[in-house]
Amino acid sequence: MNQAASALNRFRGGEIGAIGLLAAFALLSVDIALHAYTTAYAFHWWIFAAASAGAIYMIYDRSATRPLALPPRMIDGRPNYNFAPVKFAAIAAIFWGIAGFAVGLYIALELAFPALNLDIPWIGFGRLRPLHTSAVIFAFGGNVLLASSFYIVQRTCRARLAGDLAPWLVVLGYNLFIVIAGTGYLLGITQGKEYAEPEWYADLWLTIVWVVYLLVFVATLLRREEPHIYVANWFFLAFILTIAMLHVVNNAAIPVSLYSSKSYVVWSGVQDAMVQWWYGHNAVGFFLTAGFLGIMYYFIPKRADRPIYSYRLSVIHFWSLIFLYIWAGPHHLHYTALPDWAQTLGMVFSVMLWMPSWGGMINGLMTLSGAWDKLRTDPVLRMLVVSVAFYGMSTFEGPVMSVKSVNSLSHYTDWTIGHVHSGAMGWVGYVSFGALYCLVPWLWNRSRLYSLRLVNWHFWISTIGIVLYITSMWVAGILQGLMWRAYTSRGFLEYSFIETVEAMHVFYMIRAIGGGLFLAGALIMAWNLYKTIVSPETSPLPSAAPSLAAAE
Amino acid sequence: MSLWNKSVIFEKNALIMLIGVLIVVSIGGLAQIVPLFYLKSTIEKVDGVRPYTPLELAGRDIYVREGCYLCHSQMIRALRDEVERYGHYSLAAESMYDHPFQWGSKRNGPDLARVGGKYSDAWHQQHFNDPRSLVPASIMPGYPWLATTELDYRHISESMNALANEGVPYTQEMIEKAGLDLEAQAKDGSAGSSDLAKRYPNAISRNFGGQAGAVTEADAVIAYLQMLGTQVDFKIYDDKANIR
Amino acid sequence: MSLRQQQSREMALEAAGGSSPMHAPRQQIYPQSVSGVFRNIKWALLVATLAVYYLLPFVRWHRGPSEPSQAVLVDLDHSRFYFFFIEIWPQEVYYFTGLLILAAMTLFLMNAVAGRLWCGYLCPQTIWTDLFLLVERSIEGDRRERMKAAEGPWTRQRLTRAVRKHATWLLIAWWTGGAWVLYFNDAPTLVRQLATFTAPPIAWIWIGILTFTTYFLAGHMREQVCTYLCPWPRIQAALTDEWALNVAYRYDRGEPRGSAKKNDALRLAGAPAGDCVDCHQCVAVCPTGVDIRDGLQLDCIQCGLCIDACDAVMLKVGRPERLIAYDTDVNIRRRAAGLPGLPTRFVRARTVLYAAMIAIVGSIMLYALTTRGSQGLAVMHDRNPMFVQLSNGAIRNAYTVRISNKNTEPRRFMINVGGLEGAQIEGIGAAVEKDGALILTAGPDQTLETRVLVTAPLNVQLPPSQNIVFSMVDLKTSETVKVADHFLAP
Amino acid sequence: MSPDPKTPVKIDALSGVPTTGHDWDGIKELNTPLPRWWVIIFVGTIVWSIFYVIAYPAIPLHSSFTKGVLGWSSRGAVGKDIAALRATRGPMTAALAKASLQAIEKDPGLLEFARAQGKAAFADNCAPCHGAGGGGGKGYPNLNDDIWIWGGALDAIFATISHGIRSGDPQGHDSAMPAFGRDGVLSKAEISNVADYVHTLSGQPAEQGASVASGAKLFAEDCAPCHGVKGAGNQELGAPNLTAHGSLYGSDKEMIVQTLTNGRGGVMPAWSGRLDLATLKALTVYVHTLGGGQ
Repeated sequence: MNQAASALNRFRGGEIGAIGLLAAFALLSVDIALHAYTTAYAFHWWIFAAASAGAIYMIYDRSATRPLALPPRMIDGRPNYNFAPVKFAAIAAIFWGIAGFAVGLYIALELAFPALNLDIPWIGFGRLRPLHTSAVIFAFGGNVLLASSFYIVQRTCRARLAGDLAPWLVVLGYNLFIVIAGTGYLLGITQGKEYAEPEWYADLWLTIVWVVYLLVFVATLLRREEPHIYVANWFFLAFILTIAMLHVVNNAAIPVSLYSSKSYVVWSGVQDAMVQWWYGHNAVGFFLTAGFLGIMYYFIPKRADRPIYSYRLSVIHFWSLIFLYIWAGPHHLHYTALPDWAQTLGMVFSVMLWMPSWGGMINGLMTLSGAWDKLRTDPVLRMLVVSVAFYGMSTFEGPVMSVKSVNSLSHYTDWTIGHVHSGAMGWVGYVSFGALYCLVPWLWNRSRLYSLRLVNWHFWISTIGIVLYITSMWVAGILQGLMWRAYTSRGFLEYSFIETVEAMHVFYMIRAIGGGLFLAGALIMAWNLYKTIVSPETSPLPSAAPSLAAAE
Repeated sequence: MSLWNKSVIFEKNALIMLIGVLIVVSIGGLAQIVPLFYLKSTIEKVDGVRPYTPLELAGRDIYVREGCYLCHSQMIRALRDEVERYGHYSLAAESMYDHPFQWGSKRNGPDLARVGGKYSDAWHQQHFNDPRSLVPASIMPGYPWLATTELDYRHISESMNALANEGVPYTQEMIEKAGLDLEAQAKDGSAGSSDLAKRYPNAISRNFGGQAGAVTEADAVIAYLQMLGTQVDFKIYDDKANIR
Repeated sequence: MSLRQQQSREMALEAAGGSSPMHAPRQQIYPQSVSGVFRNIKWALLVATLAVYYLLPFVRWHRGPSEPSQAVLVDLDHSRFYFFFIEIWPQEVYYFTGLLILAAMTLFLMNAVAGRLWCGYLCPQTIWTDLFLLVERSIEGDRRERMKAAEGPWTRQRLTRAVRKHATWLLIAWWTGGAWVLYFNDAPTLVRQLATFTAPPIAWIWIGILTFTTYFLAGHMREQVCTYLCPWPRIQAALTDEWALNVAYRYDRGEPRGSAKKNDALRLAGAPAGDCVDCHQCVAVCPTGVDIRDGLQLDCIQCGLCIDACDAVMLKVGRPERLIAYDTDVNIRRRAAGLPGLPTRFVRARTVLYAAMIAIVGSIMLYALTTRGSQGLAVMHDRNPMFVQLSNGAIRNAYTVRISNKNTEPRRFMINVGGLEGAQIEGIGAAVEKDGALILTAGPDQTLETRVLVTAPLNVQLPPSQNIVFSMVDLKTSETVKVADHFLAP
Repeated sequence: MSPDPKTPVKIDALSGVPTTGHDWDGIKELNTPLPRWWVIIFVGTIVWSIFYVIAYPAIPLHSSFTKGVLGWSSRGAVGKDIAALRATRGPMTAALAKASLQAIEKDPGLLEFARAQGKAAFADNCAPCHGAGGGGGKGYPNLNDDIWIWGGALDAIFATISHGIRSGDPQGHDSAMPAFGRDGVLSKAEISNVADYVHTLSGQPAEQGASVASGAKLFAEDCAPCHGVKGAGNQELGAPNLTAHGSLYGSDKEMIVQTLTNGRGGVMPAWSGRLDLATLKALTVYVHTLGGGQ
């Protein structure tokens, strides 16, 4: 009895509360699973139930071995950083990245060779494409953001991450959301909104996770030992907050029933279109731009060991970027049934966005002036620099494509796909790879990466991949746009639609080769990072050593 | 001087920055989204747009489920070649009951906004079964399981109820008779006492999927496709009145 | 410290002092004239590339009576691209993917061999800036004179010089824009139209845009394009490796720098003395205002002009040339460590890889270009109805067939259907039937659409879908294309 | 920002620019002013946007939105584009109106033009009944096959389109299949017999217990005047060929009985008042070249 009582005494208030909530949630999950209209939906609630049970077990198990008191925020006057959730997210990012690139390669091949759909429901293009986009944006990108934001906020605030269980809820909960969303797509559970395909229950779960993320982040900021908040954290804050707003509004839906996976979004038609692209464009603007700018603002100066080029530029470009970006959505709806006035606003704000976007590029690149020679010796820095160059290119191409007359040609074609991938592979991909190459040795206390040669190979291979991808998609898009609007000398449309599809075949093959090279590069990275983690040597890198290893 | 000094307040106080960011990122959305709800010109005044019949709605759910919107747009832009290729440019009114909208963003396949009535049912059936048996250069996946999977419409009235709560003008009667209406439409009006056509003007009922017996998913999808873009009569629609 | 750094430092110090400007004014760079090997190479490239750009539209190439006779022409109205003997149709635009890939790989290769060759010698920004600088120098004098004038008051002479300079710049810019539009229309005709003010408005608009961008970028933005705007320098810089040749200052030889006299004295005394006489000639001639002796930096476009400047000085002070020279990172490091330099390794994994890719893509393109058909055939099956039953019970399918003749003379083609024994083929409109096949005549550079009906023989068991093949034969050359389709039946 | 009074300003050794004095995990910030060109282009895009917003529809107001001083709208513009396209097609349209139908089919240019225009007009006007590709349906003839009720030659098609069938147009085709059953001309049994006979005309086997012979006799009396002795039909009278495979209303016996009992009289509108001559000719040529034209 005494033993049991003392065991109980070991629990903290938060842990008891968490166990209670989790138990209740597990019961609810089982109820829904038993009454679900479809087996696919039941499957998801069994996952929820299992996850809740697993979480309860983990909290219980941890309580037996952890020290009684909460981990101290400071040890010997130095911050006691909490890096365990960061490590988890970093590994998850590598895993999801490979998965997302692989699915992307497969659907690229499906477009070149449609027989690969195999007439199987789960792997048809329509179900795999959301899996690819979600896996690379939300699973890979999201985990990179979680890992780096939790790492950076601690180090630049010189404060331990707020919360005991909360950071784990964020990291594990977010990955649970990804599992639910991803398996849902394969099973045909989707609400049919691009980049926001997960159904209502997954959305609700993500909302909870995201609010906790915001709370953890802000609470850590409030704990900071530095008088000023570092610029990277401004971007992270704007990213977390705005994504919360976008997610909640865009996904507002009424479920058919508690026992049905199906829901209908409350917005309809033209208003839904506007809300969707307000969300969709700012998923790019805040998730893939603001968030990753936060990453850049830490890793480039850190890796180059140079000060940020211009504080003033960061102030101006931060505020103008977040103000202007949110207006740009309607440029996805040029010439549609969206009223002209909204289209005009979307276009002019996209054009005005050009310089604020480039503020980030200038700050990133000019930070390297004085450390330019390091590009020769440090392939990681090389990746970071090229990522910023790609950022500059796609944020120039974006405003160009938002101009109505250009958009009338480019929209609905593969030009858009090429544009997105020059941003996604070149900017988001490379800055993430750079961040991971920095983070992994730092987190695991390794003095260096397993092999810089392999980083070089990753870099050389994937640059060729990106070149193949982007050039083929540019030409494909422009060609298709021109063919659609081609007229014969007698004034009639020259090509039938299917002829324009036929013309895409060559490009789709080149694109698949490019995607394959990009994936190959990522596999090299995964191997390299794996070897870095398992290599026995542990002396920390002097310049970048965390002042103290995490206690857990 | 002053500008830089003032901006410091944000970076010294996380909560002020939080509020500042929230205000700054809210403006654009509010200015662009809210007027779409109150401006009368947003949705054109047209006759003929009605909510989906239960069968069409079930078909639309399948359309969403299979991710058709990822390759097919349902939005004919106000551009000369699109109007010539696909028909009259799409109106906002035509998708006003679409939760969510399915305008799409990429055309790996052609636009479907006015595909209704363009091809025969038989063509659609075979095209779903094996697209390349009809169009050798097609890159569309095959969907043979649609014709062999029975349509699950046990909860179709709940779906309509959810939509009704969102403002789709489904009456109580429509919701109650949903199952009957669905069967009636899929079986050429033969399923007993259904006033399908009364409740849903211009609803076509026939055996869309071409197979005897139970209602299949092919019935539903083809019924949905065959009504796309057919509701507005452009002979009486006034283009000039709805320029905006 | 480069000029840019100097200038930002001044501004920032001022800012710290109290008056806080929003932005930094730009400090003008006044590159000095120089002569030497690299300058000559650059002049040659400048003349060659500009000559190609300005004159190419006037090169004639006769293709036939109904075809344009301009060697290089982008005919947007008829969606054709002409390049000497090649004529590209819209569906063949995939060649441009090949060209883009080739261009990227060539740049990568150049980079692996000798760094920013593109930036220093070939980039339009560099070439036009060079041209504009030439104008500036010939009107306003060399570096010192220009700097002096800029510091002094606005005299009458300075004003007239400025007017002359900007007028000349605008003229060049205008001519640049004018040459651009000539690629999109018959050049002599357009020149006549422009001279008589009867050219289409779109031509004027494009000339206006290009006049502005040329004038603005080459006259005013200059090195700022390379330093801030262009993403290519970063990618290039990231793409070079330690074996690539780059313009570099040889520390081991140059340092410690000092006046020629002083260093000579030191040298005589056996004390360490560098070759660099600290004359700043390398900085004075630099178009981007960097000091190459500070090592590799992102502003450096590696044009080699500092090599020329330094060589001239070395000659004068009687020291060996190439204190500033193309060198590899490996050798710079080796020399710093007192080791002898190694010969440049041009054959490395990267150069071989890029060269191989260039060869592969190039040969694929060459193959595609030489074997490309001069005729096209597209077949579309009717979708509604998919087939019809005739009064005698026979099944018939209808197809829309479009043929294209990419040659410049009219041709006669025969269309046949294979794969369905005994099928009857019938053409509507332009097609003439002959011996169970269709004969079509297509004009030069034209597409022709016709409707083809295929009827299966009676009493043949037909599967729901039967593969058939349309073939199209040029009656003169027997060139053939085939397209597969289906014959559908109930 | 002017540097924090509490934090000492340091000058970055390499660039000579002062920092803001902060240090986050070893990262410092320079206090470099904004590049001028950046500010100029940024302001430039803003100024351009203001002009653009004034020129085009842009700002939502209380009950309307600013229309822009240029008066441009995407829907207005596409209307003009299409009108312009029509105008460029004008000469061809005029040529179409002038040429004879036979001449149109002989001239490849005119034919292509007529087919394209006919296709568009067909989709707008004819497809609702005859189907998108002229495939027809029950009661609506398939225009792709070689079965014609009122004739499939160019002139006959032109006449049918122009004046319609039972359309009220005085020049339209106007005859109807009598309702032999409803009007009491034939008894139910007789109708059944006739139906049995008609059923065999198109080469289908007779049904079990059919009295083909007596049906044939009745057919000769009541039907042959219009449909001909052998049932081959008469396009002058709009009497369908009963020996052909496939029939307008279906060819099973039940359908034939229904037809005999209640008669048939489908309606096709007259288009001559609604469509101009060129369009009528284009439609005629289009239908004729679908494949069934005689």
